Order: sequence, then C-alpha cells, then structure tokens
Amino acid sequence: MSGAGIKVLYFAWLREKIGVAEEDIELAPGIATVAALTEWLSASSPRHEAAFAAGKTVRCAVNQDFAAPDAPIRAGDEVAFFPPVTGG
Amino acid sequence: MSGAGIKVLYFAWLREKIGVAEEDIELAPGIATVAALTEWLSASSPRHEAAFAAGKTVRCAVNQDFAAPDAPIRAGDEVAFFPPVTGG
Amino acid sequence: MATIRVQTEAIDIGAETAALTAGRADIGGIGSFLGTVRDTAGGRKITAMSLEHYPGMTERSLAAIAAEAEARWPLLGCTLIHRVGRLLPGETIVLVLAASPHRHAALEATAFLIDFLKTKAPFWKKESFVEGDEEWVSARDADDSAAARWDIAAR
Amino acid sequence: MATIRVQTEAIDIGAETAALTAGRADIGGIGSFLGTVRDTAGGRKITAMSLEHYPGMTERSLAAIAAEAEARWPLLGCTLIHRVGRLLPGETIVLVLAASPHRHAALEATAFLIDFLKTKAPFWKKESFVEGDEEWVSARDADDSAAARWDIAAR
Repeated sequence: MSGAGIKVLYFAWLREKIGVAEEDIELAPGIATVAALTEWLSASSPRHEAAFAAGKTVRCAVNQDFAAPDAPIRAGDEVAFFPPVTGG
Repeated sequence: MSGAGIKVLYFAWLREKIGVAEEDIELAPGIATVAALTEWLSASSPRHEAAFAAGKTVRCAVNQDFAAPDAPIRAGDEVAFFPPVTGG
Repeated sequence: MATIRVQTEAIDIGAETAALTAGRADIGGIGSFLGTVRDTAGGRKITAMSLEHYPGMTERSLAAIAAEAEARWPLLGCTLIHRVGRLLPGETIVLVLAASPHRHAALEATAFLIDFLKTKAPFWKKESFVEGDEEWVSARDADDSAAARWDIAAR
Repeated sequence: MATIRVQTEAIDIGAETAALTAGRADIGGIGSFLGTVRDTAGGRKITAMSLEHYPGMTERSLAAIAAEAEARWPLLGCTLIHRVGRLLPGETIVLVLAASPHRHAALEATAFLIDFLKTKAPFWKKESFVEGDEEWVSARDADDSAAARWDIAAR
C-alpha cells in the first residue's frame, strides 16, 4: 500500500453481500474517521450500500482492534467491517 | 451378621488409631443411637477412647448414609466412623 | 446416565470425553475439572498423596451428587471419576465432566459437582512429606463454604 | 504463557491437557470447556456449521483475552483453540483450558475465557440446514450478558 491508501476487509455476510473479501482504497480528502469511511464506501456501489444498510449490526476494526464510528483512519491502516462475532 | 450384631467400620486416622478397619459388635441393650454406640465403643478400649476423643471431628454413616448423633442404630446395620472427608 | 467410577489407574480425560460424547450431536459443550496432585502442602514438599475411600458409600454418594446436578441443570450426561491409592505429584486425582446443550449449564454443573464431591464423598487424603512423616489432610472450611454457595447444607 | 491456536483439525482435549500439564507438579486443577456442534439450530436440523475468522486479529484478540484472565486469576497456563472451516454435527469447535493451583480459579477463568471468546474474538458461524439453505448465526444478547457479568464492556 502506498500514498493515501488503506486496505479494507469484509467478513461473513458483509463479504458475501459486497462480493469481495478485500479492497485497496485511496483515501479521499476528508475521510478521517470510521463513520466517514463507512459513508464513502456505502456510496461506492449498490452492493456496498446494501451491505452497510444493516447499520448498527456492522462492526469495525482498525488495525485489528475494535473501533468506534469516531475512531480515526489514517493512510496505511487496515480497516475491517463485519457482523457481531459469533464464535465459540 | 446374626442376632443383635452390627458391623462397624473405621476409616483414615480413626482406622489407624483403633488399629482395625472393621469389627463385628454385639449390640448391648440400650445402645440404640449413634451417640450411644460412640460412647459404648469409646469405653471398649484405650485405643477406641483415644480415637473417639477427637469428638466433633468424627463423622458417622449408618448403612452408607451420613448420620447425626441421634440417628437410630438397629441390628444388622453397617455403621462407619471417619474424619471429615477430604477428597477431590 | 452418569458414569461413576473409583479406580487406581490414571485418568484419561481424552478417553472419558470421547466416551461421554460418542455418537451424540445434541451436546453444545462439555465442562470439565481435572484435579492433579500438587507437590507442596502447607509450604512443605510432598513425595506422594495416598487416597482411601469407603467402598459402596463412595459410589452411592457420587451417584447422589450426579443426580442432584442432573435435577438442577439440563445435562446430557456427566462423568465422575476418583482415584484411590498412592499418587505422585503431577498425577491425576479426580475428573468431573458435564455435558449440556448450553455452555453455562455445563460449566455451572461442573463447579457444583466438584464442590460437592469434595464435601460429601467419603474420600480421605494422606500426604507423605519429603522428611518422611505423613499426615492426614484436614477438611477445609473453604470447601464447606464452596459447597454451601449452592444452597445445600454441607455436612 | 498461553497457547493460542486457530486450526482446521479436530481438537484433542487429551493431547492439549497433556501439553499444558507436562512436567509440572504445581497445578492443582485444570478447568476446561469443549464446545461441540449441535445438530439443530432454532429447532431446525443442520448438516454443517462453517466457521470464518479474521486471521491476525483473531490471534491478537485471543492473546488479549488470555492476558486478561492471567491478570485476574493465578493461572499456571491456559489454552485457547478454535477451529475454522466446515464442521459436522458432533464435532469439536472450541477448547478452553485453564490451569491453576486452586480449583475455583481454574473454573472461573475457564468460564471467563469462553464468555469473552464468544463476544470479542472475530469468528463467524454459518449454519447449513438440511433443506439446503444457509444462514449466518446472529449474535446473541445472552452472550453479551454473559461477558458483561465479568465487568468488562462487551462490544
């Protein structure tokens, strides 16, 4: 990853709905938080929009730590979106 | 066991102090409870007396169920004396 | 339904778990507690732990403990195995397994079973110290308290 | 100190217990929870359970859960193993082991570890029903409540 890029990962039904497991994104100016990134991704395709429409049931991790909507996003980050976990 | 006999068992340090694991006793008239039997056994030898002197830390089972001092003793019963249990 | 056993052989948790779950697909989880011999007692090194029991009453009391657990939790089976004889530090002493559709039931039943086994089953331990002396283990108030938290009088 | 593993192979509780306790004589007991695949979900028969995870974050979160348990209880070791991939009814999914000098510490740490693993570790289950349809399992409020009783916010 170079420049203002981040890596975005999707798991479980988010992965299935969006149709990709992973994508490299160029961070547009102003996309500085999880909430802003979510909004930007939702607008990027109907599949993304449908997946993120689940709203409250989508969880996020930044660099493999759970992250709230106001958590910052920086170039080089690994950002993952997924449903609430159901292991064990 | 016949007549008015009972079987008495001893475990752990009671067995060691008394020096026998098991004895057959003829129930004397009037020995109708655990407490009465304990008193009678205590008087039967210095070793019994020393073992039962531990008093509160001696437990009893009649026919393999824990029994209180006022529990009845009848001919044919199996009566066991032992310290509080320490398994597990 | 419960498997109850007193044995001199080492306890094999893998084999016992396999036996408890064999051919079943209704179990969600198995809780277990495996007790082992520590090499110290009261700050002193021990060379062995010897376990004595009351044959007959042991099996009766373990069956009663298991029946009580099965009445309190939705168990699909449980296993209670206790060793007797002379055991060395590091060896297994006791195994409790409880299988249930639900994990909390399995784990709570496991804790209940081992707490009650320690206060109600007729086993006695004697410790052999490195200095050569031996001592019968005294009952611990902590064990009675542990049993009492389940709201049954510990005796 | 903790053993953390994600694997596709079946979990062998006997081998894992032996590995945790090998060469030690300071352990008084080992608590464990072994999760298995039930053949029903919401009253419907399933043919398989598929588990997906987030490689990297999984190991981090399991290590954090284990470190928290080790901070709270006097553990002498713990093991967290979770399977991924397609599992059949009756198969093992998850194993938690916690070893301690004291039985209550071992059992409480076991309950804590599995409660937290269920709410904090990035695993997702999908059920395949006999009718041919598949469904991602929804997170259960009961799991969040179970984690919350340990006084850490469940996320």
